[in-house]
Amino acid sequence: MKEFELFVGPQHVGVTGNMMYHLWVDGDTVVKAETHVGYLHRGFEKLMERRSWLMNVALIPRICVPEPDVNEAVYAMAVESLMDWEIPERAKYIRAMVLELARLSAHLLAISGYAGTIGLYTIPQWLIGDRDYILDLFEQLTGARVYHIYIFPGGVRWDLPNGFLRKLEKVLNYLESRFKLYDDLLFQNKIFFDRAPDVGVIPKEKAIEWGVTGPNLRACGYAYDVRKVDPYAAYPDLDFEIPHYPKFGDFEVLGHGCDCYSRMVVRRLEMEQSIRILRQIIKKIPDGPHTLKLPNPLAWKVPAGYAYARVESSKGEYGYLVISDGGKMPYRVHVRGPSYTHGINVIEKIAPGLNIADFAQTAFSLDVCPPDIER
Amino acid sequence: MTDWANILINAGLTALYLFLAICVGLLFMGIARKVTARIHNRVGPPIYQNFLDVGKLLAKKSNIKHNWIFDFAPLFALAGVLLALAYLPMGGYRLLSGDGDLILLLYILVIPALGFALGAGASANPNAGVGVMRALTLMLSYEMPFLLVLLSLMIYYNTASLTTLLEKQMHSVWAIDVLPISALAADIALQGMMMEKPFDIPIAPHEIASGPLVEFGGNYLGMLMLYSAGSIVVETSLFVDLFLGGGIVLNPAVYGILAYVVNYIVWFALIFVVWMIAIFINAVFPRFRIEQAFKFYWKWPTLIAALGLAQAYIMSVILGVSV
Amino acid sequence: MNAVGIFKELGIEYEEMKVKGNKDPRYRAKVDPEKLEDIILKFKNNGFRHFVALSCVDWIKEGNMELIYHLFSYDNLEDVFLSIYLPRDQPKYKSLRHLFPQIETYEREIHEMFGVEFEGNDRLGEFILEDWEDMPPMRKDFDTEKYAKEKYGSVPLVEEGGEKE
Amino acid sequence: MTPENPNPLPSIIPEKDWKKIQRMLSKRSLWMVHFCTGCGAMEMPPTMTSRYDMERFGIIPMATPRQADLLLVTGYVAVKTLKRIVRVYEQMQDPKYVIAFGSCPINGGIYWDSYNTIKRLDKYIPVDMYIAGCMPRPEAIMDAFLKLMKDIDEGRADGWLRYKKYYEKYKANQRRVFKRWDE
Amino acid sequence: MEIWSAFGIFVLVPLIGALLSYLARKYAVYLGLIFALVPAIALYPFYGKEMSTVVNIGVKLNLAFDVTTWFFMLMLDTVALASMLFATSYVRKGEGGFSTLMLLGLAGANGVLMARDFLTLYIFWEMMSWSAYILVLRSSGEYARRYMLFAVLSAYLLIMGIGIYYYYTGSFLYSAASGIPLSGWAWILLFLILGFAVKMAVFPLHVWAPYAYRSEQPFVAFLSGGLSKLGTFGIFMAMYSIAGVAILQGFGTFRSISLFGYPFAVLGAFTAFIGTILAIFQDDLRKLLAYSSIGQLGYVMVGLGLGTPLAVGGALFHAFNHAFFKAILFLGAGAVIYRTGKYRISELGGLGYRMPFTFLFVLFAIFALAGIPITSGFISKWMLYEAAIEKKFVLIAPLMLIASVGAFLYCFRILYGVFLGQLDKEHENVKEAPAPMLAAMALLMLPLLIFAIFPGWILKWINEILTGANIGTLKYDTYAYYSSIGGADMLVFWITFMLLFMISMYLFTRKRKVTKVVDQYDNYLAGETPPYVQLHAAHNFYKPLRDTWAPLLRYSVDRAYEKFVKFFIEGFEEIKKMYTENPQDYAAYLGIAFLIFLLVGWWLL
Repeated sequence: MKEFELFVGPQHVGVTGNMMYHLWVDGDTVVKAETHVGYLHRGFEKLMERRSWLMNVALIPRICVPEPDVNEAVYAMAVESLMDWEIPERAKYIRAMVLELARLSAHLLAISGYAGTIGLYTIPQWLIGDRDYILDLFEQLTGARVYHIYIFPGGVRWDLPNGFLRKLEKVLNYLESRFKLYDDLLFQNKIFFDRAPDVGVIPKEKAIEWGVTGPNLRACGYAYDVRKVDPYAAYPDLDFEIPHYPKFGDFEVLGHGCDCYSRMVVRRLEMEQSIRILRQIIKKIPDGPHTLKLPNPLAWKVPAGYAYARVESSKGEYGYLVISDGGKMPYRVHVRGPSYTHGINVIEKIAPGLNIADFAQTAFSLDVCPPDIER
Repeated sequence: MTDWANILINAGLTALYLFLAICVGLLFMGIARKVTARIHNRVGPPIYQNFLDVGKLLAKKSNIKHNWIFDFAPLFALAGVLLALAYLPMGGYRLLSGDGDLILLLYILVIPALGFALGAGASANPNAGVGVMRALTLMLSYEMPFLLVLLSLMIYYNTASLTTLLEKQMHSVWAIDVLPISALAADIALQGMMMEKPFDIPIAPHEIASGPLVEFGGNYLGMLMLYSAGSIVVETSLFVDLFLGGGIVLNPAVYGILAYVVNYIVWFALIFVVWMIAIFINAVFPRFRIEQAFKFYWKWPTLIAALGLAQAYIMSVILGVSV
Repeated sequence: MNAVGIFKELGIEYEEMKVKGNKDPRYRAKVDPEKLEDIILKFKNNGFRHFVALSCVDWIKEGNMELIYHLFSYDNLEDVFLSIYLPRDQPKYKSLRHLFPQIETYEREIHEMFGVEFEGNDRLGEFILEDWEDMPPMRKDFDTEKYAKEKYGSVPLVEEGGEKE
Repeated sequence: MTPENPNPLPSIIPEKDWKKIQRMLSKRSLWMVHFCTGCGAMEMPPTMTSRYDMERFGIIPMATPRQADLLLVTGYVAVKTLKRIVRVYEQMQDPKYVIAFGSCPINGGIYWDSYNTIKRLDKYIPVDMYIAGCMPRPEAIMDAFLKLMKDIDEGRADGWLRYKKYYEKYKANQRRVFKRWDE
Repeated sequence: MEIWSAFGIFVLVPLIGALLSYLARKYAVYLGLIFALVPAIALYPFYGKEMSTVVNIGVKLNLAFDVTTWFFMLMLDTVALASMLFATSYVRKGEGGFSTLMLLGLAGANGVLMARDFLTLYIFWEMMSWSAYILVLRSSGEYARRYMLFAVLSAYLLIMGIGIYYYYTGSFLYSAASGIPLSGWAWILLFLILGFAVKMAVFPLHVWAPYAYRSEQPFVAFLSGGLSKLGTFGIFMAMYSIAGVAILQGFGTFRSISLFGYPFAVLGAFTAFIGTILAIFQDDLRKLLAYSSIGQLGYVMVGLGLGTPLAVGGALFHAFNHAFFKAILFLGAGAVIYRTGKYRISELGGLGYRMPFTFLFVLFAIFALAGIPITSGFISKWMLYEAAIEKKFVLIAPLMLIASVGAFLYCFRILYGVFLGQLDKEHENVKEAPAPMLAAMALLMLPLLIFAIFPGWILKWINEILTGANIGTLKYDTYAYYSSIGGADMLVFWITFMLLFMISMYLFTRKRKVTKVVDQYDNYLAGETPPYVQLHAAHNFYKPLRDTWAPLLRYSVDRAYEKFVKFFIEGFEEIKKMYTENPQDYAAYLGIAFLIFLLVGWWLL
């Protein structure tokens, strides 16, 4: 009789997407938490076994809505591994560009969601408005705002349109000029300093063991990033830093790391790095074909074998294990989403002891994306 | 029989003022949405949007309730806030404030909140329970500086009656000129009283899904919206009455009906300014946690209010200034 | 010690997987289910502290289920895939959730989607699906199209005169 | 339960006009439930925020179904979610409207052969407005809002009446895909 | 010989009742009710009667009856009547002890009120104390020792005061007070006030109350509502009847407030604050109410300390209100405990839907406690605030005001935890409290409502008391009451409130829509549909607040006393040996302690 039960989600403002945290609360402290998922389960892995290698390209972006491009990239890389294809340099740069833009847009979404949980509604309004400029770029590049279906095995679907890089440069300049406003409003806000540090702490020594990846891991003080530890696309040629816990540059180091504050600041700094990478890409992008010469799309023969490809998404390590039996369709695809550990395992462990006022901000700061948990 | 005529005229005027106050409150909510939207780089809804919202809610075809105690919320909330409005001078018109003083008003202000809390509690939703707990804790927080502020005014002006307070301010200067420190503390307390950010903890939608409001819909929510419209006017107007002379610029005894019109306009402008300050702060701050809010209020604003009280005490008791 | 060294020390045969795009080497090895726990522990103690995923593959023709334990080392920058094979008709294995906590979640999913029993995991049960009565859907012999047509296609329309699609 | 009493008070406004006023009010103040049922919810933030700003039309997200009039079923509906959607829909108060997003609630869309998504939403709850496309752009969503407003104005958005009328049938259909909580 | 009839009715009748119910155990509860009914009804003809006499029953008892006595008897006898009425359903049938002791206590209390010399006072005081002690012992067991220790402490302090009084005057008569030097008055008043303050549970002498209030609820209602008012009466008599305003003013004044009374006022304000803060954090319903009692009587102490007409009037009025609303609250708690057997707030919940009348009575009592203007509880609080503010006390006024805000917090905790929120499965078949219980609460509720509309009626009595004690007069008329800085008119308030309430009703109940009553589980659960869910958020209700207060809450008077005792136990093995469980030993220690006190008293003089 001590605790009451609180359902955060699926129909709740304080949840990222469609999932549910079942909390047992005493007073206003969470005693126990259980994550429930499956509200978005469509059986992707099953459906992919029923579609040809190329048809799957259209299906997979739908696995993670806020950042669909990583799915395309990682699937393409896995198929290329099986096919033993080396894609053209230009395609690599374009892929890196698309992925960085996707990261920017996902981080803008994550920060705005987070700011919403601590009640700062101006930030979401501004950031999502600004994010639309990135979506406009995508639209120009791919024809769609959200599901781009642009990267596919062998390269990218088509070359950059005329004047795209100039427009990209403009958008980057605009975004950079906006960062100061975000800092004034959120990242240097006194109440943010009061609320975020040392909230939702993942124990540093356990972070890797628990499978924490991406910005959440970097907020714990590990400078691990798939772009560095297992580089792909054009990243080996690009110069960028991995922002991680005490290296916050101009931002104050508050708290002891692994907390909401570090996670958000890491994301904020990563946006700067993304812009830096994009600038380099604009300068360095080579000419050449944007894709390989592909065989007949209806009759791809993919050699039997196992392939694993991974990409750094805005949420962490995103990987596909693709198994082919030499047929027209994949025999098995297993999607390893970063939220799988963050959303279930990590949050169930760090929630006890949290104030219910801090639960939403912890969940949002982990940037859990339910569709890549249940697929 | 002149007495009865007087009473009837007063009652009619009071009803008019109450009606106007609710309209002003709804308008203010609309303006707040518009202003916030502009801060957000948006167009925002039309400023009469909240009239439509209330109309829609009252016209909804079905309601639910959990039990009979659930009805307490809309009834007590609206009746209580109207009662509080009736005891508050608006635009220089005293309404009933001659028949009750600040302490009575302070306790009348509790009636709607308590009714609301009862209804919310009767919904059996834990979100509502936690929301009310937060609201009450917040109340304990902001009342500390606010009571000190009230005390400093009552000590300085040596009255607990709002009518007398206004009269004294009309004949000398506004209280904000003599007690600026208290006014500052009062404005900080006002932010909590109006539950604007950083103190909108009781209704935090991300945390407790709009808290006490969680189970109210349709008619019930419409009534509660009227209540919150009224309470905006109560709170801003209380500040204006206490510190800005209630907006009285013309003495009604001299200028008659003209004074009432002009004072009403000035009063409106002043509560608008007070409301806008709250809205601007609201737009650029995240929210505190409840214990942070409590600590904040019992630290800085209380200190400021205590300074203000000391000032009033020194001026009135030791220096013997009498207004 | 890197992965190759460990494999050699333990006397396990391994193969290198093809990688294009990413740079790190990936090793795949088939191991004895009895020894898996010790092998994972060995890897864990040698820098492979990041448990990436646990995947399950239903090899219907061969009649077995493959469980792939996937580890990564941030020190050596290597991936290791350890496969075990279980009989398909009654797949049963012990839970390894004490090694890495997220294994628990993977086991819950594989239990639901493939019907593999994990002894020692008390949270097996409804996880992603709800009110599910058919066979585990990720098994190869489950025909999702037929199921969907039967289950959802047969629901009648509601409006007056509504018939089956 | 209080029996419905259509016109207990002598009203200044004739019943017909009253209905009209009511429709006029409810179309100008559609409050939607904050429920991201599927991936279409991704285009909701842009629709809500500074670029498209649906608050212009008085549409704002509400935290709980009790307060809301409009349910957006944003995209495909997994069976587990359908149960929650029905629950939320039944908790909403009349008049209430449903907009279904994207191709998936119309015919299953890209998940036509998935074992876990229902293919036609209107077999389980009445739908007042569909938006085609995957995923619908904010402009399309705004257009749907405006069309729904028009429908409300003209009395065509009567999903909530249909749900009452065919309640048993809807319930029977729901029971075919999930276990209802109230039995 | 009207005084004989007064003595007979108010003291002897309960005594006879006590005897009878002891003998006729089978009908004890009904006998108790009848014998409590007699003084309560007989009180009304006695209004305005002034008389005094000496009754010789071996010892000479100086008795008198005036409006003060009458006023306090009104509270005590009505509360006793309600408690006995309540007890007819509450106490096991065929048990004589409860009625006997209650009636003994009542007789003692009435005797205290009528006594006009210290000896009589002491006899009746002990009668009341011991019957209360045994009643506490009946159900709280070990905690009764705490109560007894403080009761004995109270008695000693009284004896000290009386002894010094006798030293100066050579008489026990109240009226004999003349020619006592100021220093003598200081000691007399100090001891007397402290002795009576124990009964009122003023900080830091309050630690017995939370434990004693665990006993049978009808008795606790009488203890908290009735007997604690004897403390109020005693302090009022000591300060304003025996000593008088002139002597108090003789101690020097601080803004025309006696310097002697002022510290007590500050102490009262602190008590109000601390009692309230502690009450907020209680999960035990009875303990919460106990701390609330401590807090509320702190207000009374403030009024008595300040000594202006408004303050003393407010104190008397507040004591009156407190007697009634706190009795309702304890009886309501009793009804809940009777029906559910539970007293932890977090284990209850939703009972308001099953026990609507109990809920309503408790709700009104809480309105009175919180000072909502719908009940008379507001008026007494108003008087106390204005008394502090008009004299510009910047320490007392904020403490009192913030304590009253704190009162809303624990009030809501009672309402939400017990009556609102989720109705537990276990309690789904709980029935409304039995009729006698409801009748008892209704009886107590009446004055709270009547005097909210017609405050003039009760202010008239209070005014008579104040004039009698030469304190001054109040400004009031039938519906309104004034201070020098403000005033309020309850008639206007009620008419406006009713009108506005009707407007709200009209807006709210316009038909055209269906209002459906839904189950408590058809609730906003974020769309989830669990079959059963624990929704009651009452445990650790004010946890955030508690966390912020935690560093301060570590320091409690309770613990200080325990440490004190421990220190002695550790320091002196001898004392540890003496610290046995044998009550006879205690009696011996009490005797020794009495001697020590006497010696200290001699030394002081």
